[in-house]
Amino acid sequence: MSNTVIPFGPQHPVLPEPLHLKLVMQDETVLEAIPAIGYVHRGLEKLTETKEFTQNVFVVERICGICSFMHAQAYCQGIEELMNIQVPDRARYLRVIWAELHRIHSHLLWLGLLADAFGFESLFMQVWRNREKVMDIMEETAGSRVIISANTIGGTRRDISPEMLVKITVIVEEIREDLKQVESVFFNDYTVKHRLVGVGVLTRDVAYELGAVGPMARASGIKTDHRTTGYAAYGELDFEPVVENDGDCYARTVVRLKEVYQSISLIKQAIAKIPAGETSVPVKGFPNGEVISRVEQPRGEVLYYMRGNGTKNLERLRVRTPTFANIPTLLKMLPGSQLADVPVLILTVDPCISCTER
Amino acid sequence: MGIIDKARKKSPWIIHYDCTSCNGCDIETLACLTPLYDVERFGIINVGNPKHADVLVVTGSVNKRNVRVLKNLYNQMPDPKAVVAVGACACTGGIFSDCYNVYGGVNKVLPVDVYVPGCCPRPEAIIDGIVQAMDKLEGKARNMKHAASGKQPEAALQASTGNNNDGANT
Amino acid sequence: MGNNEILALVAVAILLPALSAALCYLIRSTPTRKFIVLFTALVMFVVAGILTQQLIKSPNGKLTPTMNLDFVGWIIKFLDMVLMIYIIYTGVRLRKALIVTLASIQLIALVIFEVFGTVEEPKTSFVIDYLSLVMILLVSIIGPIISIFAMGYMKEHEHHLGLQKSRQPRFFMIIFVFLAAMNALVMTNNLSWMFFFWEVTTLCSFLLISHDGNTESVKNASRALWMNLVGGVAFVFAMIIIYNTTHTLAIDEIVGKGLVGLLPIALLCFAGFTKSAQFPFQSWLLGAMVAPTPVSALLHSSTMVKAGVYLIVRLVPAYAGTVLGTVVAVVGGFTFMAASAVAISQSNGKRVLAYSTIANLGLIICCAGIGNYVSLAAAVLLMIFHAVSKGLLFLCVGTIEQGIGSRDIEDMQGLMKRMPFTTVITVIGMISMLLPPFGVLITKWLTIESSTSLPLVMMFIILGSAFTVVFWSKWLGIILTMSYKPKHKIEHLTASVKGALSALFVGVLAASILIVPLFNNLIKPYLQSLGNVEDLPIGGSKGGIWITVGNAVFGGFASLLFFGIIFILMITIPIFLKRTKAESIKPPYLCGENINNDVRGLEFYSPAEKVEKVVVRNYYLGGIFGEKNLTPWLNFISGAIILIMFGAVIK
Amino acid sequence: MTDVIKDIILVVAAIIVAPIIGGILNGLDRKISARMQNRYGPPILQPFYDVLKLFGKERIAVNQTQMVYVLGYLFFAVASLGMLVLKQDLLMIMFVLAFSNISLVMGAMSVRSPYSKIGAQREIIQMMAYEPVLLLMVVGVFMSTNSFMIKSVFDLDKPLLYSLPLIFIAFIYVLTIKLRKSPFDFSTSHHGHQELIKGLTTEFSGPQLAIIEMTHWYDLVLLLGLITLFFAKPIWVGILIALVCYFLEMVIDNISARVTWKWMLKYTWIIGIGLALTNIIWLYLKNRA
Amino acid sequence: MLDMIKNVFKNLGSKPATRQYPFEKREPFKNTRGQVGGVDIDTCIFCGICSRKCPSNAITVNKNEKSWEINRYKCVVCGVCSEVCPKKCLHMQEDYRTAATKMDNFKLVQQPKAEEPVKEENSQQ
Amino acid sequence: MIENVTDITKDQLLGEVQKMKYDGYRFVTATCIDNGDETLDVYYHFDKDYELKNFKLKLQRNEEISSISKIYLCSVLVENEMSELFGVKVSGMAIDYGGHMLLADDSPDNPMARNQIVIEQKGAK
Ligand code: NFV
Ligand code: SF4
Ligand code: SF4
Ligand code: SF4
Repeated sequence: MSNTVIPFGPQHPVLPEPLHLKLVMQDETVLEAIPAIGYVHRGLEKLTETKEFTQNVFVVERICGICSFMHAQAYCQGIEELMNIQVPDRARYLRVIWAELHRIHSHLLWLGLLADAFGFESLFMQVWRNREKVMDIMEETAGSRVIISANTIGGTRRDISPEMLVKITVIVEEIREDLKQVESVFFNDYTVKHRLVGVGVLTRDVAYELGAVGPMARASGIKTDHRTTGYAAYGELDFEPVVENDGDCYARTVVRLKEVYQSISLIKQAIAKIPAGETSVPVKGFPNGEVISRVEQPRGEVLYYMRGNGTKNLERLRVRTPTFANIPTLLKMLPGSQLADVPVLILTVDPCISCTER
Repeated sequence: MGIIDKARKKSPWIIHYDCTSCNGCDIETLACLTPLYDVERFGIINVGNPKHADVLVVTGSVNKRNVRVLKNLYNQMPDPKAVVAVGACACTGGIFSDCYNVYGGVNKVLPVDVYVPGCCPRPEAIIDGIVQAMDKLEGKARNMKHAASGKQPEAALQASTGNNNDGANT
Repeated sequence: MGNNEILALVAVAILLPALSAALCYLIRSTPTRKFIVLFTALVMFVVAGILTQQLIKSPNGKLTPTMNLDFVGWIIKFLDMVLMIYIIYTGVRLRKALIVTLASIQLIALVIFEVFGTVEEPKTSFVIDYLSLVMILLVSIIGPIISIFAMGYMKEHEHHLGLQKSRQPRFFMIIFVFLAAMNALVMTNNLSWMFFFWEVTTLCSFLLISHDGNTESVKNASRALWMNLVGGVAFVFAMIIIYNTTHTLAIDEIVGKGLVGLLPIALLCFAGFTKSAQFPFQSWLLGAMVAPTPVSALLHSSTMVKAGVYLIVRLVPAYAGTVLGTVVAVVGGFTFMAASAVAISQSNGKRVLAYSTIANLGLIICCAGIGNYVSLAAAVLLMIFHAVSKGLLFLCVGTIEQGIGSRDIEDMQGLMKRMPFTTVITVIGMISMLLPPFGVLITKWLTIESSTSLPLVMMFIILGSAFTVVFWSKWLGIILTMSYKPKHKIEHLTASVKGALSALFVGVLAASILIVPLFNNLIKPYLQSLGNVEDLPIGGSKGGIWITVGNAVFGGFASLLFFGIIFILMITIPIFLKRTKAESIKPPYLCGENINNDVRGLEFYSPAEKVEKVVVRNYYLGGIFGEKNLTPWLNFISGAIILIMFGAVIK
Repeated sequence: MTDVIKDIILVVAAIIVAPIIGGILNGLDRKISARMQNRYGPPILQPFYDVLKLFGKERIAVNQTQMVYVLGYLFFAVASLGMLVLKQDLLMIMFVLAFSNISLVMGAMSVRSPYSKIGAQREIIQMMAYEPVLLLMVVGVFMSTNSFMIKSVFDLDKPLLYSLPLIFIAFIYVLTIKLRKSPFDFSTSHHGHQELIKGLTTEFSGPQLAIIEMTHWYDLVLLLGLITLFFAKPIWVGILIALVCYFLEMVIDNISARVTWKWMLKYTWIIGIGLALTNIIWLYLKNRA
Repeated sequence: MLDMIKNVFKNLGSKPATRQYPFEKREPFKNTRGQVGGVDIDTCIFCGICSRKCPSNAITVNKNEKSWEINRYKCVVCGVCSEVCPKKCLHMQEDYRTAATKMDNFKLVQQPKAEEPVKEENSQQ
Repeated sequence: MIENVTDITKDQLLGEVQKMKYDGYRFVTATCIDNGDETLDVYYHFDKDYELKNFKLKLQRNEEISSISKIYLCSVLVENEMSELFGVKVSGMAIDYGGHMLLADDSPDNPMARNQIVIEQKGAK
């Protein structure tokens, strides 16, 4: 008996990004799925070797538009460590605020896409309508909607005015209210649960062994969240990683949804605590030496390895993005699933191919 | 034909292909579909299938692997069709134009009709881009009618088999 | 024509095939055999034609040639014993205790009943009424056509098997013996004769299934044998009971009088179930698919299995409206649904056809069980349409198998380009099982409309129809799959194959186009003969079949014109459009990963830039309709229904 | 003869008016759906723009036979609509409607395109799910009117709904499948995106797609016409209720995720057939008594 | 099952959230990086810092020609150029740049001592 | 600076990695650096409770290392990437994309390796 063999992607309406799968199926049960990437590979790591290390902030931001702020953050924090720069406190808090805004925007975006993947158009619309509020905050505070370019080595490029901070508190509160309305749909709706519960189960051990990070890992009961190490201002804020134990798509949805609330609370805490002062310090000299910098992205920890050689160019910049670590879980989850669940499974990884391939 | 021309302007169906976009342009294009911008007001639907689409919205620059995908998609779209390059990457390669795996902007591979600058462009700019593309379609439809009247079926077939679209780097 | 001429006709109809059988076996030269086959075919056509003409002319709708030849009765008794002993011998040779036991029971019962008992044979040995005529027409038209097909097919088949010595003489002998037996079976009015011919067909079936002689075919053949023998045993006991209560073996009397209890009728119906491979006896028919295709076409779909159906329909007056009728309808309906359901999970073309055959036989039996005029009309019409279409389809699958070397449905992709002639015929054959304006659909419509009195049965039929649509359209879709590519033919068919296919193809079309005359000349008289009514609730006119209930006429299957126009439009408009301006051909959508210059879209770039073939298989829904997990349940339920039948009959 | 002429006029009128009504309803659907999603939505005439545009597009195809099936899809749907306005045999209408669908399935299967083929398979499964319910509905109509003719429905003095409440529910359920609304849009994605791209219509484009769209309109009118049957007297009540049902479908569309076809098969059989059969048995016992 | 229904009806009852974009344009936020507005060519000293610091090499400064040129379709609107300009003659504009059917380079040339800068549009490629 | 760096040799690799697995470490990633003098550094990063442990492997160009994907399946991606971008030979990868995971047919070979002149001067018009 031969099996059905079809290409899935790169151009595919449910995949926002080009990912290609060769699906081998029997009826609609996937027997084998081999992912292929490379449609977004640009060679960005090489590009960073030719740019000045200050310019690289803008390059690494464009690794990915969804998590751009935190890329820049990870990069800047690494360089700052390397060059022993003490970032002003206000900048650390600002970084938290923007980072968490990014997390909200990323998670809401994902929730919408997930809804789209299981065919719930109106839910997608609701979530994205909600998300626009975050986008507006970003544009108002940083001057751009998606790639906000707010980071710079030694601090942040812009400050947020106190009035704006108040306004942010109000808006995130609104977002929380709005989200509460769709929350019950994600959590309780029969059809949604039908599509999510028990689909793509990753047990704790498997997830750990495959090196899953971020919400993927947390949904499988692994309590890992790099923010707990206290970089930026996280050490002064109060939060607990959101952990679920079922390891299925439902758990991953729950984790991400709850993380939005967590982010909202973090933003409010940060706004409450933010000290006055400078937002950046001037940078002198060139980086020299090796450093590893890790930051919790919306999709999990990102690892930056940097090696400078005392010139304005870096010798090597290496980015291990969370999706890069999460993609192997697809190899385990897809076989045995149904074709209809393939988009849902792919999306619950929250793949960011442009991050993965750089 | 007049009524069809009018209809054509009111119903641009798009297919969105993400080349090497960093997702920034990508999500902005998607955001156009959502309540705040709601491009369905203009009849714009993201059909996700080249065979149904009128406008190919490309985000991101062309890299060496997806160049064939892009060409295939364009080839499979029925005339009249337009290409909109969204974002600095799609226009010229943007910040990545020097990368080793990047050919450059979409215009290296396909005849681009509308360029939307920015990184990322505002959704408003993307809407403008698609609307402009619709205006261009009108002229294209006229050309198509002229071209078709002389074309032999075999020739048409050949034109479709080879990926011989105009493009610089193939 | 007088009595004797008709008798002579009957004799020709029965003895000529028998004679040809002997000749085929004895004269081993191929040209002669060809001649014999063709000649017999011709004569059988003519005889069937004359019989039809005679019957239509006859005043009471019956031909009852009488004869006074006692010794024919004795010959048949003698042959009966020989047959039984041969079967016992076969059973011994195959070491199948079951066969031996079943045959021995029959033998002993027969000896006691026929030899030692005093059996008064009925005066009229033969009664040919419209029901018989329908069967005669099927046997004598489809039978010879398939024999002609077999000439070409068997040559290729043996070539394929690499036989040294041709076994065709034996093959054609059995085929002709079978045709003779079939003709006799449907014409005779004598229950014990019928039994004899019944068992002859069983034996023929056994011999033909095991024709290729490999272990699998022998195994399946012996399964077919014992299952049919079970029916035979029931038949014998029915016969004995009937004779003991009514002292006659004349079928028309037994049926008409209604004085026999329901038990023997139930036994006969049971025999019919086994012969028609109703659940739980379906497995023998599926096993029978190992036989060469002409055998499947002739015995196992269009004629022999119809013998069981024929018996059940014949008995309708004896049980119509009783509880037995209801149960028969349930059995048939259930089989229809069950077989159609299982067919969904099959990818072997012949097995699909087999299941579809079982299903359609079930539907006919169901109609008989429902037992009103409309349903009986449906039953007889279905017998006709099914025989022609299914005969054709089996031949097509056989031809395709020889052409592409596989009978797997999935291998038939793009057949249109490879075997255009066969494909067109196959497609029409399939459509005739599924779509208007072809007859099978009309009968389905009639059945649903007539089954409203039995909701359960109706649900079976409705579910069954849904399943039918599924497996046919899946198959049809595969065959119609085309990609743009110039034709490349590998089709070379022998004249006999081509001729037979065309003939049956014409038959399929004719049966559907001529549905109104068919109805008015064959079925209407049959229905009238059942109750001597003038006002049938069903009639044929204006190119369609109409049902009357109260004063409402409905149906309006004025189908031919209507659907004809649609079909013509469907086909001509695209051709016209193509003339004016051809469509440009684009490769199919493969998510953008098409291979350059591959207009057909057969391959795509897969991970690591490898080139991979696109394969899309149909769904077989093994998890839901899988043969393995479904069959035990279905067998269990149908077995239970049959037990209930006996329980209800015995009281 | 005047009867025949009247019939012909009626049918022609139906053929012309139906797509207009269908298109407008479709436009309303899109508009209202958009509003439900807090969007502004397209103009109501949008479906007409779409179809007209599609007619003006280049004709491309994967093989040379696709158009045949598309036309079959259209003509059979038109035919069944014609039979409906002529108040013909309901069972036949269902059959013809099924052929129209089969024709589309064949068209989708005739191309070697993975997505359209898988879409076709799913469509077949959908048909397997809803076809029994539709047929049972017809039987229910028969049991309450003693005729398969639609005419007799109009002769009833009580709306059909009184005798077929459960079947009505089952029909509404099935309607969701037939209209390819959200929990059940497996074989094509009407709007929103789906794992099968555009499923069975993936390979149809330009005029072919336009014809398919138009056939959807006919289908829609036909199905709403069938709902009307349940309230045949007075007819405007029926039409009103049909519109309400259509609105209900939009709501359902917007409040549910797409389920899997396995779920659909199971529950359509259990709920749909169960409801319909219960109703029929009830009628059966009532008729007996 | 019906969790969404409240939301749906609420939306149905309320005004759509849609911004009627081409008909009503929104005021851009203050300090938004819409596009590079251009350069006050008379103040520019053609030091080339903006060009060197631009991460995507969108600016070309030619000291001899006294020209300042930007490829707006390459610019990633980061705003660095305006930050580094020593004369603060380069500024960002708040309105975004919309689509165009042709990619034009925007070039400014300082006239020897004239007051009016000449604006030239010449097509790329 | 990077803490917890252990220098290992090629032969120790599998054993050490196996030990990490026993100790319950998570494989984070590997980093390859071309030193430009025909040697490569390969770091293997492992993590447990936010503590990184790194192995540093010094390689000559053209030296072959064995894949650790038998131990940590998730290393296939990064190993493929190393072999594509740097030309490190890795033997026994669980899934071998044969140099076409990220790169297409006409991309430069091993673009990250220093002996390649890869930055194509284009785009800057
Ligand atoms: N780094 C990074 Fe990512 C990834 N993967 C993050 O959350 O989005 Ni594009
Ligand atoms: S133009 Fe900017 S936002 Fe758009 S894809 Fe390129 S880098 Fe990303
Ligand atoms: S940095 Fe300012 S002054 Fe220098 S060239 Fe640029 S615009 Fe002119
Ligand atoms: S805004 Fe940034 S990218 Fe644009 S010209 Fe200025 S520095 Fe270059």
